[in-house]
Amino acid sequence: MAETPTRHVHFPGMDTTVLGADEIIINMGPQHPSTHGVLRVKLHLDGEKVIGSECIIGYLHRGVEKIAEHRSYQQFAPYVDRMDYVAAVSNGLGYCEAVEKLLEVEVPPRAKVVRTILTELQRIASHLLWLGTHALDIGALTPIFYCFREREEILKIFEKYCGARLTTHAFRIGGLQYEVYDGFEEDVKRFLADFDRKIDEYEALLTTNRIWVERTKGIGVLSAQDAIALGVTGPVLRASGVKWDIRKAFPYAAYDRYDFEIPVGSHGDTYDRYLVRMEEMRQSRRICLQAIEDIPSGPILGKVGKVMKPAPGEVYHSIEAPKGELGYYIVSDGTTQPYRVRIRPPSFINLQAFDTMVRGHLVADVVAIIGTIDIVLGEVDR
Amino acid sequence: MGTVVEFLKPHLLPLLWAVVIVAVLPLVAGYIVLLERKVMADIQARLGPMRVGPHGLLQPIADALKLLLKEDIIPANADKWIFWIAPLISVTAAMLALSAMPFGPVFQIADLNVGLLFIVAVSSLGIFGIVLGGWSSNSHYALLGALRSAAQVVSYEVAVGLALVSGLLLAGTLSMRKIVEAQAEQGIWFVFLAPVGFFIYLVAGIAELNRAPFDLPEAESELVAGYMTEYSGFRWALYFLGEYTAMLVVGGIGTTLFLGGWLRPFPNVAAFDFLDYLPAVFFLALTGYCFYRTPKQPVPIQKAVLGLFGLLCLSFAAVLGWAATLPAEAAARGGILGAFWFLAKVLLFLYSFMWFRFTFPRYRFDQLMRLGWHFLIPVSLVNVMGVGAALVLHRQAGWPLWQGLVLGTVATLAVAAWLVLVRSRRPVAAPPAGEEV
Amino acid sequence: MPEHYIPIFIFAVLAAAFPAITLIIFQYIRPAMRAVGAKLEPYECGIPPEGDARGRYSVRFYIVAILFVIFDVEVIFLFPWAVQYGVLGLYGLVTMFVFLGILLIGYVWLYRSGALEWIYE
Amino acid sequence: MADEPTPKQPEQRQPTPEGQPGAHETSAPKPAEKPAAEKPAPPKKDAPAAWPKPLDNEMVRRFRRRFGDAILEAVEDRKQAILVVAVDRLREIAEYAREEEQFDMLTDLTAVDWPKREKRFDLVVNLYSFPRNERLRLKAAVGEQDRPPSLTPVWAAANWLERECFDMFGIRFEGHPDLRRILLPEEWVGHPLRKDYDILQQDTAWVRENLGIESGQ
Repeated sequence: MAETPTRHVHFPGMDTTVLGADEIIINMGPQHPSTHGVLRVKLHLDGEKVIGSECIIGYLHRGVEKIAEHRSYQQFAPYVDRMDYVAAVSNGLGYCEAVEKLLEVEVPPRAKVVRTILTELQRIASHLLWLGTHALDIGALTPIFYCFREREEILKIFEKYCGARLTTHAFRIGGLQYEVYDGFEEDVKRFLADFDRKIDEYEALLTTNRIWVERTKGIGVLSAQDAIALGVTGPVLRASGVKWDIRKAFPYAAYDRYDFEIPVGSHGDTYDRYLVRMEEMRQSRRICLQAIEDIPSGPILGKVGKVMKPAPGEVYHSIEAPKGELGYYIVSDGTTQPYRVRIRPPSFINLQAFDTMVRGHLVADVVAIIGTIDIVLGEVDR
Repeated sequence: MGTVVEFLKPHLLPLLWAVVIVAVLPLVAGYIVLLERKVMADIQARLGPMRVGPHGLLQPIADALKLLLKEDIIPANADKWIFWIAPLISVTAAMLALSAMPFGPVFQIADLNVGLLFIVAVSSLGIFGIVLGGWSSNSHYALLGALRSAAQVVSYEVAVGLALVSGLLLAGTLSMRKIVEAQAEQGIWFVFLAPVGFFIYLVAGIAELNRAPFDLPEAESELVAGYMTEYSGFRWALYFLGEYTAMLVVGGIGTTLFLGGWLRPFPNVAAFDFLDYLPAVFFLALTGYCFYRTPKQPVPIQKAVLGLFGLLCLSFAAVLGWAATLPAEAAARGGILGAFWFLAKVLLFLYSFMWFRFTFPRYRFDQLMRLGWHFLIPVSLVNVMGVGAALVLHRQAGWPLWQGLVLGTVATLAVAAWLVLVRSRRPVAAPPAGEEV
Repeated sequence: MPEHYIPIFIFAVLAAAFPAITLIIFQYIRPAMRAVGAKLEPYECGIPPEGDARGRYSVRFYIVAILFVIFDVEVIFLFPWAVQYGVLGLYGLVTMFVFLGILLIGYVWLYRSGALEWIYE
Repeated sequence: MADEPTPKQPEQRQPTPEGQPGAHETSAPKPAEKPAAEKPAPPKKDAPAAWPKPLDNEMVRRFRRRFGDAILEAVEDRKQAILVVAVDRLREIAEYAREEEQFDMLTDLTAVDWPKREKRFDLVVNLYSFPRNERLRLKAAVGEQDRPPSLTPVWAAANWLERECFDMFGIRFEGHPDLRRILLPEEWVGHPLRKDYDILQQDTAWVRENLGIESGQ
């Protein structure tokens, strides 16, 4: 960490090594307005410059993986909603698909398409929340209200679909929990119809705003090499220039049926990550538009029994959650309860890159960088 | 006793005015907060305070009561005396600056011959309150906030001073009243003669106020609450009062020097005399709206409050209408209408402060310092030279004033553009090698 | 004109007394401070703070302070010049150009030496 | 697994009755130590116990050629490639996988506890290759006292993952730069994801001392 603080203030013609400030240790979090939950960051500062950092996590640890071992496959499904609680639908999709893979069950096409639509709406909702809070961290007070306005529309669709807004438990193993409600298509279409104008609205506030650009360009740079070495995934990886998206690499749900682009950044800085996520929202809208036009008819549930006893063995399945690769590694011993469920949380692993990104920046950038990684502590700590 | 009365006699009116300011200011600050919340709500597509009183009209009073009665916490390790006194310094300095502010030709506590200098000097004392408060709290966040605040205010003080000089060159006096009179004589507000100076004043003024986008000393997403972190209850409210009073002061200086103080728009054009009736009409419209909304309030108390507010507006309308009918020479006419216009212009300033706050992200500290030292100070230096040269060309060489000023402004803007180009070097991230799947 | 300052002095007393008196009066009205333990500690996001806050601070703040003294004095010199500018005329312009020119040279030196940069590499 | 005879088998294997997926199950001297999941259900019911199948492709052969005995087994489970490797050469194999086989990203690193096995933990390393768009899983059996090599020098991502593994299972990684608990408090006693750690169990002393409550239940 910061055992050897460099205390050089290079003021010309002066030996200033003796003038160095005392190293200050500041705790940000667990109770801080902008650590997005109960993250605790210990910062070693020279003046306002960060010379070292340490993330201290676990304040929200609930032992989700342990709980899984004591629940049946179906019983555990609602628990995953509580990990990334702003993207519960994505969590559920990952878990259901992993178990389906373990059971070797085929999901009917109708369920696949509806899953895709809901998951993409969830991605938009998650990115909207990110945008609002990230902008708030950097001091723009207004975008969050616009974002929440649109997010509300999505949550209303979820609520109408399954009765819950956040921890939805929208899917079940083998297909869907519920048939879509009457007017689902219209609701989604109405939301999508003018959503790109709403994105333009956010962009009008931020994209070319000089202060926003100065606050984000060149901040928290993560090179592609570093990103890969640190296992970073999702928008953070793509902003570093790696064109990789599980929806394309290992298509799941119904993603192979739709056209969409993977936005990539070139500098790996906070601004690029912002642009990548903004473009992802547009692409999500594009996927939804294609999917909503043509929802196949048919059953919504594949051939799964009431009692699920996967053959012994193991499976790793991952999806592209809004925050990155969300993986489930499930080991079955042939009983109704999973022997081991390992969840690969994107936030946890992306957060590991925080120290690399933050060094040499100022205190103000710390919040920008926490925001740009887009962590949810429920998922980091599980 | 008699001698004291004798001694105070010539100062009776200013004294009355002083008492009014001290008594009303907290209320005014409270309502500015309400206004800010309403403006914020409007910009953010929501309603803002709506619960306490009709349209939240009683919210400031409820807030004030709450803050007065809140538990008063002084941290154990704090320097008690300094902790106690620091918010008082902040408030007192800000209020004191109002003492030379000409709210109207008659509403002024003292017309000093060095008025502007006095106001600038006194209002910059407020920083002591912030620094001492931050230091005495013995908290990292508070200290960081205080130091940021000190460095920031000190840096932008220079730019503010230089911007003021460009206006002073045109006015030729430091007396606040005479500055306004100079604009009346010349028949033009100085903002049109020294636009660059006005702009620099506006930006640097916001920075001096520690307001967004320069609100780093209390940047809530970084420093929790900056220098106010350890303050709660009424002490915290005092800092707030100080901050909002300082907003009035900065708006007041800007109004006096650049926006013609208490003068109405086009003060010398008889064709615009109907503007004198505008204040009364404005308040009449407000009255009408209040009365229109009164029956629609759900609760009797809310009806009463809104009705009373309507009556208040009506009385304002009556006074302003009465003043407008007085002969032009009457002191009351100039005073009352002048106060309206002055406050209206100050509100314009306040609105722009709010507008900026809800539109812009926050600067980072080094960017803030760079903006101040690398941009505003050199530009304002050149601006002073430009205005000075234009005046000499006007007075000695007989050029029309506007020609010289346009030249000066263009030169200043050219320098500004050059500076922007020079400093647009950004830390560029090494583009990582892109990888494809 | 010292008598001009009498109202200001009285106003200053009023302005200082008003918040102080309110503070004192309400001290008796509001509930007494019952804070104990962590409530009395400086806020550091729920973690006991490490070290005293009043340590040595970055030298850059002192540099800014010194620069402020220099530049603000220049600005103060400009105020009387601006007031008397109508009288001084061309002479005033030339002298001030010389004065500001010297200031600008100093500014350029500071700029180039990096003293105005907040972060030194 | 249970049905295929793999050539290299360090210990004598017995087909486990419950068909546990531990790739190289060694039900030690077979005393009746309680099985992790008391479920003697014969797997014959779902007839095609198709997985795992032995895997033998070009990549596996390359690994075998390079490391010989250290590749204990190569199987495929639900179409996912798994290499079971010897833990003492894990680091080398990882380096080779990254450098030569282009598995440039460590997706995940975790463990599974099989308490009745002699080497009770399975260290599971999930790899991904960007150029080949392929996943590979390395598994290594680790005993309770073993100190498997840290993969942090190979993939920086392993840092926190190994800390989590240590936190939850008590596996001590050799050469890890900063092996501390990550999710649980530093002074916590016990490793919760071990099978013998009950779901209701907690470090009561810690809870009493630090939270000031009787129990966290």
